[in-house]
Amino acid sequence: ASVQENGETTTSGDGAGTTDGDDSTQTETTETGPAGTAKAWYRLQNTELEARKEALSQFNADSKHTIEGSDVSDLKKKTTSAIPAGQGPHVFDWAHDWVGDYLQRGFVVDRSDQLNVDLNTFTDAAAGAVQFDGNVVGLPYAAETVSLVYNKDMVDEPPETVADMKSVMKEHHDPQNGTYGLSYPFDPYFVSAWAQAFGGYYFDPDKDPQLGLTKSETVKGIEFALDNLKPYMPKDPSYGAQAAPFSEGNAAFAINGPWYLTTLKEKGVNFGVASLPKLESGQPRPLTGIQMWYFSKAMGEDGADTAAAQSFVEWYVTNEDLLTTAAEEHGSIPVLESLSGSDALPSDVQAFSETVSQGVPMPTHPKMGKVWQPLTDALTKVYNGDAGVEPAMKQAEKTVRENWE
Amino acid sequence: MATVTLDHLRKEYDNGQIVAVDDVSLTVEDGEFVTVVGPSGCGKSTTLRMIAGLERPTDGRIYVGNDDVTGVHARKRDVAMVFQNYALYPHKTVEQNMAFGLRMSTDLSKDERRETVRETAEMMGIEDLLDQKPDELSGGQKQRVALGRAIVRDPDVFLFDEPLSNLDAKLRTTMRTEIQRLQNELGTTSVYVTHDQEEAMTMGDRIVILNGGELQQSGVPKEVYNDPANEFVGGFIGSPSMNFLTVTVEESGGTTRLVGEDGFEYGLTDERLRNAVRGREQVRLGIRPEDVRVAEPGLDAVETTVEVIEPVGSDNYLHLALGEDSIARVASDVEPDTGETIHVSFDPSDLHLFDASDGESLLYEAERSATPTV
Amino acid sequence: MATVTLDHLRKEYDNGQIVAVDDVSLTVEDGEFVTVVGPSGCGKSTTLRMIAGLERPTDGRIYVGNDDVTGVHARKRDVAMVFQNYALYPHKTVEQNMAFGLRMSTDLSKDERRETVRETAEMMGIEDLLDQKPDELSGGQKQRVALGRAIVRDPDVFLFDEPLSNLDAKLRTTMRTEIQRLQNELGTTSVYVTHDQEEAMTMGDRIVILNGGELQQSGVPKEVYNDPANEFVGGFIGSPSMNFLTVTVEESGGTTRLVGEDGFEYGLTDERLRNAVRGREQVRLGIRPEDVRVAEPGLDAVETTVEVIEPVGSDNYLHLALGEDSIARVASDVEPDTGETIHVSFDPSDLHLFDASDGESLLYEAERSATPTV
Amino acid sequence: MSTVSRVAGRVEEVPFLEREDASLLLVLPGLFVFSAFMLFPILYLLGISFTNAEPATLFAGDGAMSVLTFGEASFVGLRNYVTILTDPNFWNSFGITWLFVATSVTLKLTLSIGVALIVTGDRVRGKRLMRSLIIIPMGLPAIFTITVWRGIFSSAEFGLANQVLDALGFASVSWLSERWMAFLAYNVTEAWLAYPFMVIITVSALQDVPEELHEAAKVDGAGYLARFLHVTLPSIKRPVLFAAILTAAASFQQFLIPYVFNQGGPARANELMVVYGYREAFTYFQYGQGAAISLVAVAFIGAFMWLNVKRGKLADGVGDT
Amino acid sequence: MSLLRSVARELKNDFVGAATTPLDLYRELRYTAAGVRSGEISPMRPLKTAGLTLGALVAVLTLLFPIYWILISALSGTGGSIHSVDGLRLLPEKPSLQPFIWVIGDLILPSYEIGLGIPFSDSTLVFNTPGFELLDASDYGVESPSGFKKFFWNSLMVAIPTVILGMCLIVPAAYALSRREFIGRRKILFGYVLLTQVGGGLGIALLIGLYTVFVQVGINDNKLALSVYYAATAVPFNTWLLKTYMDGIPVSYEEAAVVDGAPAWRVVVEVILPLSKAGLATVFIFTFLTGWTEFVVAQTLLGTENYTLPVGLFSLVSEYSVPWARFSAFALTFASPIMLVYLFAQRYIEGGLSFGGMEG
Ligand SMILES: Nc1ncnc2c1ncn2[C@@H]1O[C@H](COP(=O)(O)OP(=O)(O)OP(=O)(O)O)[C@@H](O)[C@H]1O
Ligand SMILES: Nc1ncnc2c1ncn2[C@@H]1O[C@H](COP(=O)(O)OP(=O)(O)OP(=O)(O)O)[C@@H](O)[C@H]1O
Ligand SMILES: [Mg+2]
Ligand SMILES: [Mg+2]
Repeated sequence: ASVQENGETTTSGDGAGTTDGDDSTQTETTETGPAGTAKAWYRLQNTELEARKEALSQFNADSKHTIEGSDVSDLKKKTTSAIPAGQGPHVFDWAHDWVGDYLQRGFVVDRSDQLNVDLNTFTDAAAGAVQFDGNVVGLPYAAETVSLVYNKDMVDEPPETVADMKSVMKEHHDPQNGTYGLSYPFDPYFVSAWAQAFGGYYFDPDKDPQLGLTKSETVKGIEFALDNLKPYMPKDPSYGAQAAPFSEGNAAFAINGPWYLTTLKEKGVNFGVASLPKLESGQPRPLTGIQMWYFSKAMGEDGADTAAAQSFVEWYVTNEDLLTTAAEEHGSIPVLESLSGSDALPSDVQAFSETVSQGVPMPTHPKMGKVWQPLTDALTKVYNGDAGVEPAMKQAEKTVRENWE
Repeated sequence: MATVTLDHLRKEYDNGQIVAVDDVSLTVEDGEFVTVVGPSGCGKSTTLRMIAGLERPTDGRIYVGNDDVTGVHARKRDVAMVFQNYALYPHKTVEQNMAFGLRMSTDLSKDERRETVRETAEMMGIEDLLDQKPDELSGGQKQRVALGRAIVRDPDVFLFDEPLSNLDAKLRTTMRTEIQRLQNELGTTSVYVTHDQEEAMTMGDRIVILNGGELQQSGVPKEVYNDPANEFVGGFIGSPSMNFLTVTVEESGGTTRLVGEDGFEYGLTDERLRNAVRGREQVRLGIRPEDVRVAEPGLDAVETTVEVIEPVGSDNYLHLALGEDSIARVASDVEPDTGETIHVSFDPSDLHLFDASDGESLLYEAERSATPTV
Repeated sequence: MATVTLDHLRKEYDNGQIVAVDDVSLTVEDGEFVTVVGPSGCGKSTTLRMIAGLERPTDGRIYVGNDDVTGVHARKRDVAMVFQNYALYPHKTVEQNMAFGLRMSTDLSKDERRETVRETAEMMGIEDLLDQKPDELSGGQKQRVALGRAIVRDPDVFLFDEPLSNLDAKLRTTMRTEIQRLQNELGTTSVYVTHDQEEAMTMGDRIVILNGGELQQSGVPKEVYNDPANEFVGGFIGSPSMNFLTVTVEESGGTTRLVGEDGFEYGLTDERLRNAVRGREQVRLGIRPEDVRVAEPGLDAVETTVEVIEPVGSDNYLHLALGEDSIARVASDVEPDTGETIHVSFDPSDLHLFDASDGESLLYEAERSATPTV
Repeated sequence: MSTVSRVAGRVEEVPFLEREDASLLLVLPGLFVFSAFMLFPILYLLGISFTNAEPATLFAGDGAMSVLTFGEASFVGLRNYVTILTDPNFWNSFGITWLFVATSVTLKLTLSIGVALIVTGDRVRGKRLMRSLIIIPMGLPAIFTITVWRGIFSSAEFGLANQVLDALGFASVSWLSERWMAFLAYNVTEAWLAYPFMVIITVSALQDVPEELHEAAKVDGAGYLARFLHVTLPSIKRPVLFAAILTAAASFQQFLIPYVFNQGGPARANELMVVYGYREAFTYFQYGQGAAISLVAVAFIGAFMWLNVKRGKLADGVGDT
Repeated sequence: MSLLRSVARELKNDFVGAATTPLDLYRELRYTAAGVRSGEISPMRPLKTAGLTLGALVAVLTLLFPIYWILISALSGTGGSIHSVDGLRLLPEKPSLQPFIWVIGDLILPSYEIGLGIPFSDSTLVFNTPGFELLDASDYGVESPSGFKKFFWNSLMVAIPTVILGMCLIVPAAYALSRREFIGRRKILFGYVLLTQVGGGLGIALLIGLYTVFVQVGINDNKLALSVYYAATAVPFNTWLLKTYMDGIPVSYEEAAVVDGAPAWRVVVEVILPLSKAGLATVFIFTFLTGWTEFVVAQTLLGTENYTLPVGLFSLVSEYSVPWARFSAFALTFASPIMLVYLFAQRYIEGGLSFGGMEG
């Protein structure tokens, strides 16, 4: 039994009351079987939270099932401790990079046999992202990646090439007076576009070697970013420090994800989104994340609650209205084949969507988990100028290998 | 009301390394006011605390009335104690302070308690202070409240542990009279500890002198003053202290002479004194300052010089070059110059003689066999 | 060595709400030992602390020698002070305690300091304690160290703030003598504050009495005792206190009679006294306990009853039913019963007369105009 | 001294409150609850440290109970300890941790005593209000303040620290990417976090310094500095020493500052012990090893406290009988 | 009861004291001014006082600058940030109280209908309590205010049992350790001193073990259980602290009570506890703070509905963006009660921390 049953969740308060009346009229989910109750966890920005609540109450109203949603801070820690203790949710919402690791730990379960949704309804990248070793551990609903954001008050046209971009940045970069060329958090995820631009990669289970940190292409990509972008950025590579100048209207460009747009709107920055600028050779290929609903361990057994959770997820990921609204309001990039790339989407989203299509989904393999930290360390080091790219990557690779053992 | 009997009381501390009280026996009669006096650390407080039940005797027994209370818990003994630092509860008002004992040890109703407290407060002249906190009181007022707190309970026995030593000189004399007046009025058996011999002398029906945990003497103040059992008592009681001289006994023919260092010579004529020193080589001669008389040069007179003259208003103290430091108390109009040679004499009946080694009185022994004290 | 002069000194606290010292002027001669006495809160400590430089006078000036030190910081004045609670540095050994002042105020080398400290310690008889911490010392030893710490610096002026009040009665007398001996030896100008009038009387070359922040009288102890400037001084100096009676002056023909409440009647014959009371309705009559003599019934004798008799060994105190509480100090062999009617008489020269309203002495005035004090 | 003995040497009797040994019963509930919550986890940690637990094994198996029996992790003996003790990173972390303890405690002491002296100064008006104001940091959750300080020490030109430097005419500093600058930043933040507690203790101690001692020293000719050295410091030594030991233990276990600032960077150079353990346990998923590190840290800090408490006689000053 | 009354009285005194402080200051100023004019007081003195006060003020302000900085960002109408490119700014940009209003939300006391049945009759007296509208957040453009009030309530529900339980565990133990001699007393004391700090940094791996146990016992996501945990962690330090304080209470008070006939428990209740007021206040604040500011364990154990303030504070932060204005406003609002409590309990805490029994 769960203690949470006693307490009402944020949304079900009103939802439960209104369900009775509408129940008979709206029966989209045509399953048989008893009504179930399931917990859903997510971690969202304030603005998105409203929409999520809205969606939940809509589902609860339309379905005989009840989904109790909670916005959980530090989802990783909570899932790590709660799921093994049997206290976890039925489904939770996060990017796909936990797939392999969580599957291995037994935190999530394969439901490929029970699915009512064909994976082909999603983009290939999205469909691939929710699987590991043939197990389908969840369903995707959005993609995210970083792309170029420009300040329309400072830049007339988004640059086509890195060279164009550089000249604009040069023009605006003046730290003494508090203006910068570029706002760009410097960590493995953000930098991946360049690291992989020349054919390099961090980690790819299908390649040999799996670890590509020291491959000359990777090194070259990182060096490219250092040479061409770093000179126009604030000195602090951390997200907060990098995000600030652009969001205050003091930088010409930012490279950031859709979540950033909320802040920009709040602060009233006149911005535009474009795909990443082109290179003379190669092309920026950022890592992309797929937002998905995971099937947690609690769905390992079939039952009313599992059915509730599954029907909710299936409803959610295929609901075009919902996803379109999300795209319009929060810059969420749909991965439904039917919506992806659609002209109906706002231009920002289209731009992101385009970048996504150039990108590479993050690896889901559990080994990837041990790559991030050494790589971050290495990037910080090279950003600070404490080491050359090559030795830093060598060191990182060594550490990763040790940790893999 | 009750007698208090201490029967071979002994108290050791630190596993016997410190003997605070050593074989003290004493009976305090019903209604008697006994003062216990002695130098610091002599075991006065320890004795008192054993009577109160705050310390458990290592050996010996304590009786209150006819009951053996040795093993009885402090709160079950019907005694009241006044502490040196008053120990008034700082968070309670005077009234609450006084009522606390009643609340704890009687079944009185709230109103009865209030009534009783009010009566006692009137008796102590502190009825105006009842609503104040101890912090707001002066030293004398605190002392009164502390007394009131003890009195209000109407206990079998009062115990006082140096209750006046935190007051200034003037206030001390006032409070002394007050306590005596109260005790006369109430007639409660009382044990009063002090290190001030004057306080002990003036207040006690009987005075008990302790030293090094041992009882030295007990008796009516005047008797103790006039006939100290040993050198310690002689020196301790009386202010300024008794003067002591170590003298050699020289018997030749029918005369006995006491010869001191600085040319001191004194012939004993009194038979009692001569008997006392007979057969001894050295004795300690004691003489009280007020018994040293400035005299004309003469047979009995001893010649000496005045080292310092100390006027105390009513009298003058002459520090004489006899023994270590001898003092003569003389009237305030006797004013020799410093360094002047004068003659002093003393009455044989004022002389005290002590054993040179153990300090026991040579005269007291004789007397005690005749009329035993306590 | 230096004289200390206080010139119309005034100290206010709490922005003028409390006047602790009020217009005190005083000169302490070079090498003189002046005791300052008064009841608690009369401003003794404040005065002393102003001399030390620990408080800054609100008004008036202080001179040490010929220098105006009013605005000089305490540490620049060459004075040493002995505190009531000794104020020994608890974490320093006795030696370090004594050497601290030397370290701070002289250029002596370490060895010289050590030497000086050792000499002083020998003088004080504490050379064995040099390596101990204050915690390990008894009260008397602490007091000695505190004195030593002051002496070792060989200052211009010694200041003592009730240095003996934490010691027990016996130790107090011993230390008293010791301090006097030292001062005689060193001859340093000293100001000694105490609330104990006996201490003040015996120790001081001159005694200063304060009350309510105001200087009441200053003079040689004996003079002050014999000729108090006002009722306060009369009552404060001397133990037991002077007895006071409010009496009506009845002049009829050539005789002047003082008539009190309880049938008290006393005829004035002395011309000086008669002049003093002339034209007044009421006066306060003061008489010291030792001046009250038990007499045969007779013309001058006053009849009264004995309320309490208090033996103090050397004397007896008779509490008489005269005025509020009158005491007669009589020899220890005069032992009337409680309640007995006796007759007492007094010598006209022992009488003190004070103004009934402001307490000023009626006799002192006259005399002062002849021989002004300070 | 004899607080205990005096009441203790006192008479017996019935109700259990008056029995000396029965007084143990008054202490037991607290001891029990504390042990239940603190000792159990330590034992659990001890167990894990002898296994090769990692998320995949620790949480495998059925039922939550299996977590407590370490899932499918297997016993590896002392291997984790050996691994740690032969890891150069561990020794780096060990060294930097003690260095951090030393420097931060010194800084904290200096700062707190200085501030305490200021807010108890004779001539300072409004001391009480100042004292209430300066403890505000105590009321904020540490993680919040640390996040804020992370912003202050941003290496960017517009980090607050850099702006101050700029205003003073200095060049800006890459705080968190230079080892010793980062270390300095840790120290400053740690000192700022800890000063309210230390100041309160020091202020209390200062108020207990007998005024008479100061006066005696003044009359003895001592100036402000001499009085501070010879009177104030020795008088407040014990409480302040006690606070210093407590705060040293806190420094030793500091996790959030290095973690939030730069994960013990740059490049693991400033990885304090707890961060090191965390990194092993959570970034590399070596629970067994992480547990072993935590325990080694606990052992060290325990030994440190034990030594100080013994040497400073902190436990007996109070109850010595 | 009398304890409460005395607390109330102390509070009143404090208020009066606080209120008369300016008056005293004024009096001092006037007195000094008069003194200076008449030449009795050298003008250097007030100048020195003013200078030193100013110096102290500068020191205090420097120390508090980070707080001020947070405050600026909390008052910023543009979302605020601790990273500001526009140079050192001492005043908020477009100052606005909106973030604070967002934190506090509506303060509306709805009107209630109270029916009082009159005995022996059928009629009922009906009262309508007036509704109070102290603050309507939407008037200030705040549409969905923060969950502060809910978190606040949760925090109270955690902190109050923590304090109650903590006191129940600490006070008797401190008394026994201070006044009684029993087997293991010194060992326990020693252990407590040792354990006052060890444990805090045991790390998060511990937490998983702890959590598992909580789940086993079925008390996870339970505020009361969390309180028990907090109380437990507060035991060693506070027991030790209180014991040290109690050591400083003269034994003679107890002896007086015993001689007055009071049984042991009454001695404790009537004498020891009232005299330990300062120590109790300090321990009270420290145990309260334990529950009030702890973040990591609360976050692990509690579900969304039971979030306490610190967890609530951190739920404002998402992976990438920190709404600084709201975040800061929330944090400051969160810290303010502690500041107030301290302002009034200052005297006690400073007294309670003085380690009376620690002789040097
Ligand atoms: N709790 C104790 N532990 C060890 N020794 C003690 C204790 N209490 C008293 N003593 C010792 O017992 C002796 C007698 O002490 P007590 O307090 O009875 O002396 P006192 O006559 O009251 O002295 P004072 O006049 O200083 O109060 C002293 O030597 C003292 O050191
Ligand atoms: N710092 C102060 N602030 C306010 N009033 C003070 C201060 N110091 C002394 N007083 C007041 O000044 C008056 C004189 O105090 P002082 O200490 O000089 O008295 P005293 O004669 O030394 O008394 P005691 O014999 O008790 O030591 C008292 O009324 C006292 O309350
Ligand atoms: Mg005693
Ligand atoms: Mg004084």
